[in-house]
Amino acid sequence: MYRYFSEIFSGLWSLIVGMRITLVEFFKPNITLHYPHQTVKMPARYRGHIELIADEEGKPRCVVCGMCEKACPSGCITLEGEKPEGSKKKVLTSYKLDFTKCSLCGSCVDSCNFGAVEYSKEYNLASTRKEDYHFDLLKRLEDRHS
Amino acid sequence: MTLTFLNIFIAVVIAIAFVAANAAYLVWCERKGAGFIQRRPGPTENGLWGLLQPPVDGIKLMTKQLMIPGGVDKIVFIIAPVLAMFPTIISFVTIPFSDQIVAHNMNIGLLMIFVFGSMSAMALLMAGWSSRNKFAMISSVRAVSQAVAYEIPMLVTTITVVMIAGSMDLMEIVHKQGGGFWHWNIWPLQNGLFNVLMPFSFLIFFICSLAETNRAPFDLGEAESELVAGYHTEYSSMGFGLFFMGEYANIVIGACLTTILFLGGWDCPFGLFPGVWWFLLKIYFLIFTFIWIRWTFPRTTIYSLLNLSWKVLIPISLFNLLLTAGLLKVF
Amino acid sequence: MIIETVTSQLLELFPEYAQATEHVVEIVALEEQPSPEAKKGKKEQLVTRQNGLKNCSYDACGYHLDLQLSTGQLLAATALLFKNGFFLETITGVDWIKEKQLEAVYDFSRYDFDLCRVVVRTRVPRENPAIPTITGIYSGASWHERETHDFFGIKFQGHPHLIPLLLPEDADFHPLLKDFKA
Amino acid sequence: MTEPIVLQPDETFVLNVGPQHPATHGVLRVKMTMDGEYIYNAETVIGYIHRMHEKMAENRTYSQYLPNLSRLDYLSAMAYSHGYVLAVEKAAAIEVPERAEYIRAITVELNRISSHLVWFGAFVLDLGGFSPLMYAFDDREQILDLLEGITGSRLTYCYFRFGGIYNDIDEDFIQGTRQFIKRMRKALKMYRKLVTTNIILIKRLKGIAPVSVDMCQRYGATGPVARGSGINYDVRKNEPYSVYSDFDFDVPVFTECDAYARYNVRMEEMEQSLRIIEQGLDKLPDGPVNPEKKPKAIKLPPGDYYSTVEAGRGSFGIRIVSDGDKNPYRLKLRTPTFSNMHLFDEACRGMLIADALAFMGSLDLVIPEMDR
Repeated sequence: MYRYFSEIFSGLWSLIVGMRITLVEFFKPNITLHYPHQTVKMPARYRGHIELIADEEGKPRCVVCGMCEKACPSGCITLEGEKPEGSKKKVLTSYKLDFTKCSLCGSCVDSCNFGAVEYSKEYNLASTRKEDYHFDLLKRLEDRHS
Repeated sequence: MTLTFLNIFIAVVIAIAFVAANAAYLVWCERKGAGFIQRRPGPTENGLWGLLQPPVDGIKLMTKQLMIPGGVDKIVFIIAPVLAMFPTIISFVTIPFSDQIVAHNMNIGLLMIFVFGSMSAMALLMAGWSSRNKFAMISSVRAVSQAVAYEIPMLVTTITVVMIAGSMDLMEIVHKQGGGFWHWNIWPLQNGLFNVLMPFSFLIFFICSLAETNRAPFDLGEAESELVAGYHTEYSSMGFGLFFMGEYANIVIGACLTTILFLGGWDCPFGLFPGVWWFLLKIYFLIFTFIWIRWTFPRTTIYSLLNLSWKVLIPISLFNLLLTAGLLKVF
Repeated sequence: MIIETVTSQLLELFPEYAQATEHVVEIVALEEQPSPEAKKGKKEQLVTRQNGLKNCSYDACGYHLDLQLSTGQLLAATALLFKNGFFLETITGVDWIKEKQLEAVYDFSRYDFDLCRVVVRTRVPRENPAIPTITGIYSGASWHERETHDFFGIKFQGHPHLIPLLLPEDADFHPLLKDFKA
Repeated sequence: MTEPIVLQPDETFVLNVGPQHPATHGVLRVKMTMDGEYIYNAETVIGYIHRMHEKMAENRTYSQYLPNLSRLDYLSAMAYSHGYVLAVEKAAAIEVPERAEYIRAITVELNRISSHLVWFGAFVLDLGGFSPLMYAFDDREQILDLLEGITGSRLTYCYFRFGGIYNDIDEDFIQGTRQFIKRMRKALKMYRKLVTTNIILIKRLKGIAPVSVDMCQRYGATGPVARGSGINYDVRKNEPYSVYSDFDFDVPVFTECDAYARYNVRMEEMEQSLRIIEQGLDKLPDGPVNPEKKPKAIKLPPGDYYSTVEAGRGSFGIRIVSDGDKNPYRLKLRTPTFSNMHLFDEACRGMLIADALAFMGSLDLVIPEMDR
């Protein structure tokens, strides 16, 4: 008999305690961010898709060693370069990133010994077309510097 | 005679409007309440504070295709949502909002509400049965056993109140509680009876109305994580909309009844500003409590629900009935 | 120590060595790990290991006992491990295509602090890979065996429900075989 | 409490829970043969998001396989990467700087808390309580922000490298973590009041879904499922790896064997993880986080290696069979949920469907990890 009533009362008390907590929460300010109207600032180390880094002249720092291409687990990087007449260094002619396959692991940046690629801070990437994610990074670099 | 019919007709139209507006805006309240409890703003995009959300939702529901899945029992399938909505609207006819505002007062008003209230369980059963969906089926069986289990303590507590008032007329019950805060049925002091169990009676009635309206924590019928959407899994468009409105209309009825039976109806606590607003204030406070409870507790299971009903609520309410009868005899 | 008990009990499975245990138990020490054979090339690897019990260095390879046995001895060994309170970590397979063999690997471990990890392996020919099921002893082997059947096509004889688990229901290919081409 | 009932095998119907069902948290299907609301028999069908991670391993180099590990269990990705890098480091005998190991332990424990928070919210949501999910996600958001600050991603971290980590932690992270510990302690108190002691939850979970020690042994259940059955088994204690032997923490063990015990184990575990993080921050040594000579192309000596770590859901084992090539010859991932979920079929017999789904929630399933 005693257990019966004590269970009822302790049960009721636990319910009241719970309700008090949610009532307190009710009057606390909101913690959510109104996404399209407000946005978060990406942290400095945010890993977006990669982007080529330019040197002082606006040319890509890339020396076409192909380490990133080899390191990429998903094979989303294809790059080409050619040796112009009379030059010792190769020059980058195309750097394509297939972002549909990229898993943002960062192996390419890790593997680059010349500091030629970095992460972009872009995250508002949405499209209904697959082709929008075949990035031509060289072109993007030129666009930024023109 | 014709005047009475006209009266009732107008009352029903007003009741439908009241129910529809309430149902629509209670959804908004629910979402806002849930939002604030969870520290987010709830609907905000449509209109000021998202106030246009309910009409927008209504239009969306109405423009959707009414799907009738193959293999269902068509007649029952179509009748069920209507049956979920219709009795609740009828019940509003006899609910007194204040001394003057009542569509048609009856001396058996309470009985009528209970009769129509039981019909909603039938609607759920019909919906679940006709849907040809195992989840819906389980859900409707649950809903019925729950409704039966909770009807009993609810009726027993109601009888207690009826005995105190000596009438089944809702007006009369409110009048008996007139005279201020301490005269309401919820307090042990009312009518010179020192019945200490009355607050518990109120609690029992409140719990039962939660269970009757299939609200959390007793929303076993539409236990989302178990039975997907329960009895209205197969319903789309306004079929679903009617169930939804019926649920909220039931909540309003439950709150109205609790107010009338225990919180003194439109009676103002300390003689301040008497009027219909006291009634509305009380029912909306109760509705807020419904929402508050829903967003606080997890769901019970069918056996703990039945255990609660048969082992706790029914014995206590029966004991209170006996005690009240004894006290009435003594005083 | 559980390692000694289990070792002595497991050795009873090999009656021919019962007297001379030192034939079977080799100690693979940590510094020996990158063994000279490994550097010589893969030819050396083809020498198939004899059935028997190997004491391994936990620090180097992550388990204490490495038992290779014939399919006939599997049930006895498993029952023995079950009796000693081991639980089944996982079952997997390895395709030794050069040796034309499939290997089923069973990992056992213990819940208590008397640490002992036992690896049981058994090899079957690639053409007709059949191994008795251990679901009678470890019920939890059921899914692991189904998975191994999916990936390697090893038939677990006596398994109550040997249908594809992770692959589609109608899968008739075994993707982890080395000669599998998608 | 359910009383034992006699089920009628000839009056049953089949209820198909999943692959799309709110309680399965992903694509898991359970074919339940029901007698009324009681389960007569259940058969779990998995493999809907099977991606053949093990075959991928055979076609990639060791370091190319790193990102895959965080796609197994997206909720505690750190622990799985940790298991993999430890396995490779052990086999290739790569020395790891102490600071890196401490940072690994701290991030793994942070990730464990975030994983348990998701479980907590989702579990209470399974039981019908919605708000705790939101509170839990609020706390989890702090962890994700912290981890995003150092790793650059929010969920599928690829933070660990062979021999070290991707990037050293900064002062912001240390301060933020200390603040988070304070906040989380408060939050855990709130959860205890709001949920743990709630009579409805207790009634719902106590005595439900017993998993006996014997059943654990037969199915190889590990992690909180085993610890809820009174088995004191935690890889961090039983086979201390990384720097876990430096930390002073308890392994919560409950002997009730029911869903409430499993619930309590995870709630306690969050507190213990906070203790570990606190100690880790206090003891954090200075120094480099990567070895002087970064290992580039990793080749393991031929052989067979096994390594285990305690992931969010139990012991995660990884077996690497190497033939000396730059790709693994065979790589087996032993995932805890695979074994834990397997006992569902046997344990749920005779249970009510509501209890069975509560049971499923208490197993803390992450389907991609089970299907791999």
